[in-house]
Amino acid sequence: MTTATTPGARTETGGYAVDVVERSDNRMVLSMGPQHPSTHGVLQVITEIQGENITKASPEIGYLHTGIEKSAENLFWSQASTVIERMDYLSPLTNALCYYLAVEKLLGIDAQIPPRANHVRVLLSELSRIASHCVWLGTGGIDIGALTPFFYCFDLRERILDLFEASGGARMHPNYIRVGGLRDDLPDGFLGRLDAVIAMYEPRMRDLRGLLQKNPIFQDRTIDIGIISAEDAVAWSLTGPVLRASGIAYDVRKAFPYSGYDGYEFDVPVRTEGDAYARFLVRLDEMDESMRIIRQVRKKLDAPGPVQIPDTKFAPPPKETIALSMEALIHHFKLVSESFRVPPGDVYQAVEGPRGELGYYVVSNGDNRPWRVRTRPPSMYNLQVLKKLAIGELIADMVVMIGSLDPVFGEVDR
Amino acid sequence: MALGSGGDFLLTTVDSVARWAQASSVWPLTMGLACCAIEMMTATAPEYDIARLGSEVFRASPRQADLMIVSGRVARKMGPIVKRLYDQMADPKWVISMGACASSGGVFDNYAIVQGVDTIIPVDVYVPGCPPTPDGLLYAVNLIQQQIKQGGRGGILARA
Amino acid sequence: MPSSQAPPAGSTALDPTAVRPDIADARILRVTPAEVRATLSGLRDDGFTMLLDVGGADYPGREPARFDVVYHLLRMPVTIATVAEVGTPERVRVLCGVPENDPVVPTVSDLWPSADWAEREIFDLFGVRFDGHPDMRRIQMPDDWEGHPLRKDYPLRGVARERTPRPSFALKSNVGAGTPASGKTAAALQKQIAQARGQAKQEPPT
Amino acid sequence: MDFVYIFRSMSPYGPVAIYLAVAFLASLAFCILPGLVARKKPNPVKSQAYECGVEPTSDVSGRFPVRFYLVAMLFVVFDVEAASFYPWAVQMHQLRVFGLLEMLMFVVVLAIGYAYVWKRGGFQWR
Repeated sequence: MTTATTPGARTETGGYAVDVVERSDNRMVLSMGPQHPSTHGVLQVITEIQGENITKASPEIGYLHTGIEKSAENLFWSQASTVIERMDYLSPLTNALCYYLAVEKLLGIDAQIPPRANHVRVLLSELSRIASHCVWLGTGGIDIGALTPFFYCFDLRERILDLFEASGGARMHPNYIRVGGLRDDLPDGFLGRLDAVIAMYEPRMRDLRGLLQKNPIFQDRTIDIGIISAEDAVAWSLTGPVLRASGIAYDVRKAFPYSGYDGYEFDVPVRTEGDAYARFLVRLDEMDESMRIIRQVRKKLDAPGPVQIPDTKFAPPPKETIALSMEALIHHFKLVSESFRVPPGDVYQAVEGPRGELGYYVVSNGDNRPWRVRTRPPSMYNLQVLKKLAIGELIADMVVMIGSLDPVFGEVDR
Repeated sequence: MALGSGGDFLLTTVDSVARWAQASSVWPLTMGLACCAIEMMTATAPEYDIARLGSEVFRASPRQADLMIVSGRVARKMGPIVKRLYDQMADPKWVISMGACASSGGVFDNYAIVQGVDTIIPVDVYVPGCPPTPDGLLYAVNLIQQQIKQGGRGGILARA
Repeated sequence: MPSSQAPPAGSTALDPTAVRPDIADARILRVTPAEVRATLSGLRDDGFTMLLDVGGADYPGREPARFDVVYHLLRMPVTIATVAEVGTPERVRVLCGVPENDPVVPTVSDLWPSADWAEREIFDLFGVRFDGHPDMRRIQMPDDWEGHPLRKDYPLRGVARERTPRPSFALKSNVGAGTPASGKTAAALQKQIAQARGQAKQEPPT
Repeated sequence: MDFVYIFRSMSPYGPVAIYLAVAFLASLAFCILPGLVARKKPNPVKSQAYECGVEPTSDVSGRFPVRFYLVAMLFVVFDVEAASFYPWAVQMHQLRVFGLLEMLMFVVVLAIGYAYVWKRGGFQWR
């Protein structure tokens, strides 16, 4: 029975008919659809299965397309970070940081960012990397049936979100990074709470490793599942933990250091097997490396210092000076009403996000709004390799593969 | 529930017992869309623990769920699917529109986002915030429970 | 938030991609659709094994080629490599100008399988067709969607809702939205960058 | 306290029969009553098959590979085996060595079947 409806055409009841492929022997076309407990978001994988084996898998994305890049083109330069932060909602600060680094490069003030601002930016990036890996480990464990790590991970993430709330004001999208540095300095009780998180991290990580790392069931379900060779990883342009689990140690923090990352010593965890278990180990080691960086940043945060470039043409003047000096008031009003202008040009700025190389290709034509903000979405390319990996595997293994690739659909669908 | 005069039996209407049972086990449907889905998951995590309200069982299929939490922005491609899931849920059913994007399109006033999920399906409780804190979601589930107990939809005759 | 339904009127959408030599973030090549495949396969054999991203951009005013298809390449070892062997890989940015009347570019999804979805997205959001692509259909928008949303002449709030009035309280920006800085402002901006960069004298680009 | 008297006259299996009858009737009630009492609100989409929110892609009447039934049969066999441990476990002390040996024989017989299926690849899905 072949029904060659055009793929995705709307049917009369308003649903979406998918392309029903030729059915020779007892194959079945199944839509692991947008609403599915273990697709880590709104992913639809149209799988042609023979019993439990998958013979053809074609992921369909776009179910969370938010038109973020179009919205960014209609907002001021500093307003655009509101929508851009909502792209990768597991590590919003990494998105904002990458976008603002690109804008600062266009403005030519990237060398002037005060050191304390860079330290806090590195601290926030590493904290959001740990928080994002916690969500991945929690939900990935549930896919395999391990419920306990979910509670351990989200409790650790809760402590980190408290830090974001204390510094930036909001748990998930604090909008704390601005052009030229930060919105304002860290609150005074912040460093004490940071020490509490650093102290709590080590025992919690030992529990998490104890729960899963040598667990035979977990190992059976993840070893030799979704093997990606180094050559395939480069051909499918995978980056981040997925690439490093296949043996190539490409980390943007080492290759193109930004925000003072070359000042910290940390190493890049690499494995060569390239299967789901290797990706699991790489991400766990990466969380330890992030904590190592956080300890080094913690020492540097004691010294007070400015967190914003003094040039009030780009960064709003401190609130208390507005009532005093006429010029500060004018600058403040000009920035709020029509924002600053960025000289024309285009730039590609990359940052090492939890999912891989997150890049922003920002184009400006001298206007007070970005002309084009193109995002290089690491999780879209990491997810695309599912087409090749899922052939011949069991459906249960495909769920493990999706979890190990760690896609975030705000970023895949933009 | 009025205490019986005999003292040893509780006399109450069957309807309020049904409403008490329905209110204390409002099972949500796993339909996480965007950032609010992460806050919904955090609501089930130990810190906020939606299990205290009896709603920690997130059913994957709409047939077994009676509360749909639209958590996140609804894209135009996802709209018909949300409508279809709502139709396939068994009555009586309730809807929480979690977050600004689900309630009104939020910061995304553009071509790709449905400007408020109430243009597609009837909504019972709107939760403000972008994303709302898990406390906001717990309070929304409380409001749903109050709606059930105070005689809205539900009860033994399941007036839809 | 300034209301800008129509594209910035009268903006001489100058080609910003060739103005800033001072941002040395990648080697930039400008090609035409005819030679894009040759350049890219040449670069691939030359060692640029990873096609990081294929992006699109729309410059409505620009005469020879309205659209830009931007290929980001990265030199990456193909075998097991440590951090030292990866070192600081070289980046290349290939800009392929595409005319407005027949926006067709040969596909590179056979050279790099990762280009498949990226090219589908550019077709979906910009309307630039890639001939030779195995599965040329929309990826982000529903399949029966008309128009290509990321084009500058596509209204922000979609065709259907374009005429709905913006809320009256929306701030009317007092600056002609989208007119690029010119004359004294442009000079001031450049002087500011020069001063920011600490270079004594920098001749502002025209 | 005349209730006790009635039970003594019934056969020892009386309470078991009552227990099974009540269990059966209760479960029957739970299945039938909601269908009768609840208010029906059919709509065309609700009657269609649920498939993750999209149109059902293929009718479910296709043929299933035999492996599904093989796995089901194996489960039934070993589930019944596990269930039959319970009565033995309750009376384990009274039965002492004789019960233990009897149970071991029971397990060994089933283990031979288990080994045979394992070698023939009944558990391998591929």
